[in-house]
Amino acid sequence: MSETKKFMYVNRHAPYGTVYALEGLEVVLIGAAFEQDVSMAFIGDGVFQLKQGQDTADSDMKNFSPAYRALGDYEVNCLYVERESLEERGLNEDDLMPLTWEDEDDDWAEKKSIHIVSRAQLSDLLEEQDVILNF
Amino acid sequence: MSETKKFMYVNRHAPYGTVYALEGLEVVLIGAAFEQDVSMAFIGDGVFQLKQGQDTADSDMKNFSPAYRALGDYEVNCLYVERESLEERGLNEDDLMPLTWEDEDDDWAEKKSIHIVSRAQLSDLLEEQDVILNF
Amino acid sequence: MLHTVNKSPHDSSSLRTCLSLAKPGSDLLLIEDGVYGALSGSIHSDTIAERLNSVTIYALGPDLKARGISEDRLISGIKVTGYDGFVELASGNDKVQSWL
Amino acid sequence: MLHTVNKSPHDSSSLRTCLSLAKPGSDLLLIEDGVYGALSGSIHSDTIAERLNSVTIYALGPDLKARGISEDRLISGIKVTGYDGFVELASGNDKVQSWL
Amino acid sequence: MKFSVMVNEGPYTHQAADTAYHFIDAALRAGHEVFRVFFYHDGVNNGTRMTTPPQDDRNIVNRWSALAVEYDLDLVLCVAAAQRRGILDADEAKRNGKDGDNIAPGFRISGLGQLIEAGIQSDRVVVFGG
Amino acid sequence: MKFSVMVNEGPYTHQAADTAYHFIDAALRAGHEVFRVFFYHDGVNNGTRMTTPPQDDRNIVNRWSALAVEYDLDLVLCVAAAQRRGILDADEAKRNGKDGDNIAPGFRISGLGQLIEAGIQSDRVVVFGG
Repeated sequence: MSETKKFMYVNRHAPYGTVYALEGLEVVLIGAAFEQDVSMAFIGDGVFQLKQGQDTADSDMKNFSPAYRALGDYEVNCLYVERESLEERGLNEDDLMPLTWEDEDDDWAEKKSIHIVSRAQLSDLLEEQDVILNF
Repeated sequence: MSETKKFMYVNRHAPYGTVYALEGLEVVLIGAAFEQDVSMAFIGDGVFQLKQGQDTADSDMKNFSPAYRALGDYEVNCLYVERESLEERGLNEDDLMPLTWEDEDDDWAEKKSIHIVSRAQLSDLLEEQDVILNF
Repeated sequence: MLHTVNKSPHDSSSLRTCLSLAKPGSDLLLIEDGVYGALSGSIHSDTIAERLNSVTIYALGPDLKARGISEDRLISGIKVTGYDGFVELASGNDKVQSWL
Repeated sequence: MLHTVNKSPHDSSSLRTCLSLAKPGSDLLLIEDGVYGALSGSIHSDTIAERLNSVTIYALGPDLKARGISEDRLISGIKVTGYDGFVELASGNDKVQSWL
Repeated sequence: MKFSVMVNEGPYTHQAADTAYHFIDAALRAGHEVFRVFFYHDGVNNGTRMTTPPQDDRNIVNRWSALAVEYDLDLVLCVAAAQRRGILDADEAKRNGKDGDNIAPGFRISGLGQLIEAGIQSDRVVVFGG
Repeated sequence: MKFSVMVNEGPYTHQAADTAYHFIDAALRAGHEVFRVFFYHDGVNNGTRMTTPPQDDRNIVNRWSALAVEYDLDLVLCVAAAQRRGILDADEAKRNGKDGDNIAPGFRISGLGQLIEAGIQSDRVVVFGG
């Protein structure tokens, strides 16, 4: 496959209450092998997926939050989080997991994967995509 | 079974988009055989279940709205519709199917099954129930 | 870009979120329970009507009909289309964003 | 009467509908994604906090913990309970209304 | 106290199946009786033995089956909901001309009357859904 | 134009399976190509032959199977999603030690890569869900 497309995975569901976040993440991890231009957007309750400190010991569900930390190793390093969605929910950037990736082209410097963007910026990003998959 | 309980079926989902309205109605029809004190409440998007003129010919789904008209024959004749829910949705009583039942104790007089009630009245009705099932 | 919304605006945030991110010139197609957003006289009607000068809003006819909503009850300016029209909107726009 | 809400107040109308119908003296238990309604500092927090003088509001601890919400982030006055507490609330009230 | 529980969503897809399980487990451990667990809507998908979740995740179907053995629980799948979703026991398979069944151990298929009866017989009915 | 479609909800429970069907049918009748239909989340429940809907209702599973024959459609159930929900073909049944399978005619089970490939190969991807 010679073509490279811009794929965006749009996440709008909170984790655990429904399976969309978990199964959405599984698509992203598999999709990473296809060497497309990949990003993720977190809008609305989707921002809760990145909340720090998730612990499912007492509810006996599968804690899949560590998998977000692995995204950098899969070269998925553009996670756009809508600022307005965070604010409406009483959250800020410090509430989110500190996700990073190592930039091969910059002497493996460790860089942040999460980018807090405005609603207007996110609207622009959506327009730039070739394929949008919604979870 | 000697005991008679007050059962209320609370309907909060629109028809067709999801199966809750259809499968909820199936419970009511089966439940009618148990000779309990039965009523239905329509709150929020549940009021759309009673909209007149449903026609699924073009979408090839099962039109189950005629079954509401049969409720009177099953002695299910207390359908409480929240007035505020209708108003918020741009509907009024005339938009609803004209459901009726025949009162055996009143010389088989035809009476309305649908009662438009205020939020406060509905709140009282919920408190009076023994069993509430939610669809 | 074509946006689709399949949830009632009274029950879900999907339509609100869609309208907050849809750019002027976009198409929006209301399908399934999303067609309740096309009803005039609801508490959401004014907000939706205001967007009609920048976004072209369609409602899926078979879904309106299933729900007993006649065309004279729609917010003025909303267009009605069928499955064929849905396909045309999806092919005529460069991509589709489904606000599930 | 015990009310349960299992949906996020940001995505669904369930909590709003519940609070519009819950009588003074009721218990309300937030479970699953409903526990996001217990977070302080959100656009819904004030509305929820105002009801704490008439309705006793609980949030299910295991669901808060799964979602990474520590107790110091909750609206002041909301109580945290576990599955055992859920059973006690369900048996201690005369009935349960689940706002799904 | 005598509880009955209604489960309206499938396993994994919605947390409702988890919450219902933990509620019932806690009620039984507290000495309460659980008269019946009635699975409706997609809840009937809790009762298929064909499920194979990932090895690092809980097995929701097996968890129900084990609880049924431990407490002699009555786990009922609604027949109408099960037919729409392809959940069958041997009798249903024969009746509908299907070449196999998929019901999990500890579950049985029966009619909606079982839900109404549960409402009549129980002190409390608690609904878990999506 | 080349479309691919993603179906994320089960039949009957959500209308998404109906809308996806009518969209695909309309696209094919208009002369478009449908490269692949990928069933994810509860969408995999569209692909079980054990379903028996009421006689006065549409048969959603059979409708997919018939469309697959008519247009040589590629109907793919995601293997990971199918395992969580108890949908199996003969190979999967053997691999997971199950005593039967339930996949409907015209469907096949494969990996998530099939979805990504559909995104790469198609002019448009349209997602239908709940």
